[in-house]
This record gives sequence, structure tokens and C-alpha cells, in this order.
Amino acid sequence: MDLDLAGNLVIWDMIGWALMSAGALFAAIGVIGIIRLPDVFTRMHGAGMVDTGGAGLILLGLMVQAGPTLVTVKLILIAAFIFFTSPAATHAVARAALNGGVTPLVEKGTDHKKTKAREKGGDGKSSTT
Amino acid sequence: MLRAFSLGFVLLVLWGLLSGLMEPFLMALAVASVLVVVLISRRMDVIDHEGHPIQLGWRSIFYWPWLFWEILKSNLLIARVILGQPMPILPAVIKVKGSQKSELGHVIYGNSITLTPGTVTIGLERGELTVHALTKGTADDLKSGGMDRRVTAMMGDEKKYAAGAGGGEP
Amino acid sequence: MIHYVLLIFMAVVALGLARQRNLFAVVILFGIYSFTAALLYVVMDAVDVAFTEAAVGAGISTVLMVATLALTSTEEKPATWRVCPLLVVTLTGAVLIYGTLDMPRYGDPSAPIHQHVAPHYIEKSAAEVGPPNIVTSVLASYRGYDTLGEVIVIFTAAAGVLVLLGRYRPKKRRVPSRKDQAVARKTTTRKAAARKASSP
Amino acid sequence: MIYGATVAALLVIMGLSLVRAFKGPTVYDRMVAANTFGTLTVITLAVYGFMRGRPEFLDIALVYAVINFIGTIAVAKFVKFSHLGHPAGDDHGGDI
Repeated sequence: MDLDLAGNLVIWDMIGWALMSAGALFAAIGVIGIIRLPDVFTRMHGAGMVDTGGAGLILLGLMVQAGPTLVTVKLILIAAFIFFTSPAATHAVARAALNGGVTPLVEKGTDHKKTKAREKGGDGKSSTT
Repeated sequence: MLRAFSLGFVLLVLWGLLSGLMEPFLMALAVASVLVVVLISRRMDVIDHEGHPIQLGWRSIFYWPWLFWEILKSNLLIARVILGQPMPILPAVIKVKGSQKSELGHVIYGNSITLTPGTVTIGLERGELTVHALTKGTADDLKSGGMDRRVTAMMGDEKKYAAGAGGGEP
Repeated sequence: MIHYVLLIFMAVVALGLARQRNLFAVVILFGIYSFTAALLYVVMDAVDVAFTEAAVGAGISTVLMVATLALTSTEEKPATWRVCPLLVVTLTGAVLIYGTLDMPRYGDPSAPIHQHVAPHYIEKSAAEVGPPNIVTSVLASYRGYDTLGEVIVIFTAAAGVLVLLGRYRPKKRRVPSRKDQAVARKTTTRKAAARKASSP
Repeated sequence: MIYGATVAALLVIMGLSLVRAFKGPTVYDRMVAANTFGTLTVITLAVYGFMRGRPEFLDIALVYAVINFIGTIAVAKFVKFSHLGHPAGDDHGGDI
């Protein structure tokens, strides 16, 4: 179970580095989004970027670096866990926020049905059980 | 029963991959723990088409690369949105109808929507998903229904598992 | 280097915790604190401690604290300036820092803790127990009972998690909880309406 | 080298996510930030294991990937069912 860190083809190293840099960049942009975006629901999109683009690409880069070993299998498992749990956690937070009385910030002038319904009804909880 | 065997096999492979040691004593321990876990899972009645969806089979393997590609594309899109000055966002809450027959299908569809940045599923009730979209582009993209068709195609023949009257929110 | 960054994180989070009045926010920040602590343990090579921190610190203690909050209020009472607690905390901190002055340097091979049984483990564990990893044989054999206790803790954590994430089958859904939800929803709606009316 | 750079970048990103965890304003903003922080911890652990050439750190990253989810779900579930989740600061739930 040793890491094949050296002695590999340089091209694979380059690919791994590129993937990891891209992943770190996506994670950074996602976190900037979490800071910049205006309300909870929009901030979830930034968090989604960290969980998918950031985590996925960095783990992919590590997989490329590790080569076909057990380490890669573990990395795949970590990625799978993040990919399966991230939407569920996001959904749980969204439901909790809706139940707690936070209404999604919606731009005026969007021509979606739901928007009009909320403006008429006065609250955003028509979809909660 | 087939599901129980399949679950046991998956667990055993997982054990082997995580430990990496193949001594007889350790493998005996592995087999024993896998047996206990499968028995408990059977007793808890969690080995069904939702807990261990082997009926999806090879179709799900083709779905994943497509989903990854979509995720990458929307990541680039949202990155551009977040770095915009000012941010060209147009948040909206839209409702879309999932064309899947079973609850599992709806959940997979909803999770796929959340995994692609730019759209987050915030509600799911009887096949109708409430989605928060960050920009107009992502909302329109979702409404065009490409992902819905993909998920339905992956689910295959799911009449057997169609959602009953008591379905809806878990 | 990474030590310092993580320590700064922990200090910042701890200060934020102390200043925070909303107790749910405190629980969430505690989760972050625990993550940072475990990262620090890994950086300091205490992999098994990090494992326990992961399972207990971030998992079960969050669940326990949230369960406690469900029984009490979420807002802390307004703080009043008291000299006595400050004195106690300062004194404890000073004693702890004084205690660290006598300790050997981190990773010092001539430290007393590395002179007692460690050489024996390093030399004999492969022959006496078997596994190639010394930490594994210490945990599973030399300190077996200790590990048994730890495993029980982690098992309790897992059981708590299962209780929390238990699957609700539609037929098993309890009626009162639904009613409660309806009542609560009505009150929150009223609150939202009131909030809307009061805000310009 | 690249691992060290990535770990450094991830630490900076974790610090940035702390900003949102402190600023709030609602509990849910903090939850989003804490969840992100957890994901970043998992990745940092994985990269750090590679940096030190000790892949057994991946096991901890694996445990953390699971635990992070449990913590968020626990908080979300109790906030949802006990209806205790009021905005922490002012009344404007979603505004900065």
C-alpha cells in the first residue's frame, strides 16, 4: 500500500497538479460565493460548488497521483460519500430554513408562477408538509 | 434474498479494500461481521429496492459520467456568476414535475438537481420538486427537462416500485 | 506552520463561541472547533485520537448538545459582568500553562514517556502480537480493555445516530407529531406575518 | 510541493468559510458554512496524508466525510422539528 509519488510519468503528475489546482480554485470561488451571495438559499449554491467542483476535482487529482492502488479506492469512497451526503445535507438545511420562516429572496420581475403565488400569499411555506 | 447476497458481497469487497490484509483469521472475522450485518439489516427490513437498489444495474453506470459532465459545466457557469461585478444573479423558486414513477426516482432526480450548482431542491412532494435556481439560465435549463429524461431513462421499468398513496416527504 | 494556522483557527472559533448568544450557533461553531481539533491531532501524528475526536467530538456531542437545546431555550440570558468566573478561568488557564512548562519538547525521544514501555513495544510487538503497525497492536492487544471502552463509546455514538436518522415508514407516522407540526406552522406563519407588518 | 500549496490554499479557504460562520446572520447560514468547513477538512486531511506520504490518513478523512453529514442532519432535524430556529441577529432573515 505504498504511494507511488515519484518515478511515475511526468504527464500524469502534470494532470494531477492541474486537477488539484482547478479544484482548489473552484473551492475558493465557492467560498467567495458563500460570503458574497445575499441569502441562505443562494449561499447554498456556493456551498454546492465546494462540495462538487472543489472536492471532486481535488480528489480526482489525488487519484491520478496515487495510481491504481488501494489508496485510489479509498479516495473514490470519500468522493462517493461526499457526493451522496452533500445533497441530503443541503436539502435538510433548506427545509429547516423554510420551516424556520426564512423566505427565499426572489428578484422582482421574474416571471415564475411560484413567485407570484408567494407575493399573493405572503409567506413562502406553501410547499412545506 | 438476492439483494441480501448482493449486499453481503459488496460489504465483503469493501472490507477487503479497506483493510488490504488477506490473512485467513482476518478474513474469517470479515465473513462473520458481514453475516451479522446482513442478518441485522434483514431484520430491520432495510434491504429493499431503496436501501440497496441493484435493479438500476448497468444503466446507472452510464448516468454518472453524464452527471459529472453536467456538474463540471454548471460549476464553470456559477464560478463566472459569483465572480461577476455585480453578480448577475436572478434567484427564483420554481416547481418542476419529475416524470419518474417511484420515490427512489424522485429522490435521485432531486439529488442530481442539488448536485449541479445553480439549482437546489428545497422541497419534494408527490413527485413535484420545488427548486431554488440562482440564475435565469439554470432555471430555464432545468425546465427544459433534459435531466428529468435522463433520470427516468436510468430508472428503467419501475412500475413495480411505483409510489403509493402514502408517499411524499420522508 | 500548519500547526500555527490551526491553532489560530481554534482560538478564533473559541473567541467567537464565547461571544455568541444564540446557542444553536454555539453548537454549530462547536462542530467547527471539533473539526479543527481533529485536523490538529492528525498533524501531530495522533491518528487514533483524531479518530475518536471525529466520531465523538463532531458526531455524538453535536447530537447530544442539540438534544439538550431542544429541552431548554436557544437564547442565552444576557451576560452580566461577574468577577468570580473570570478569576476561576484565568487561574485554571494559568495553572495549565504552568503545567506545560515542565513538559519535554514535542517529539523528544528522551522524554520519560518514550523510556518506559515504548521500546518494548517497538522491539517485541511484531513477535508478540503480529500486525505490522505498532499502534494497532498496542491498541488491540496491550491496551485491549481501554480500546474496548472506546469501542463502546463509538458504538453508543452509532446507536444515537441510528435513532436520529431512523427511517419513518408512512404507516408508522405518529399522528400527534403531525398535529404539533400544523400548530407550530400556524404560529410561525403568524410570526412571519407580524414580522412583515412591522417591517417597513 | 504541490500538496503543500494545496494544503495552504485549503487552509485559507477554510478561514474564509469561517467568516460566514461568524457573520451569520441566521443559524442556517452558519450551518451552510459549517458543512462547507467540514467538507474542506475532509479534503485537507486527504491532501495532507499525501503530503506526508502517509495514506492511512485517508481512513480518518473517510470517517469525517460520514460524521460531517451526521452533525448537519442532527442540527437541521432538531431545528426543523422543535421550531427553535429564529434568526440570530436582526429580523431580516436573509439579508446580509
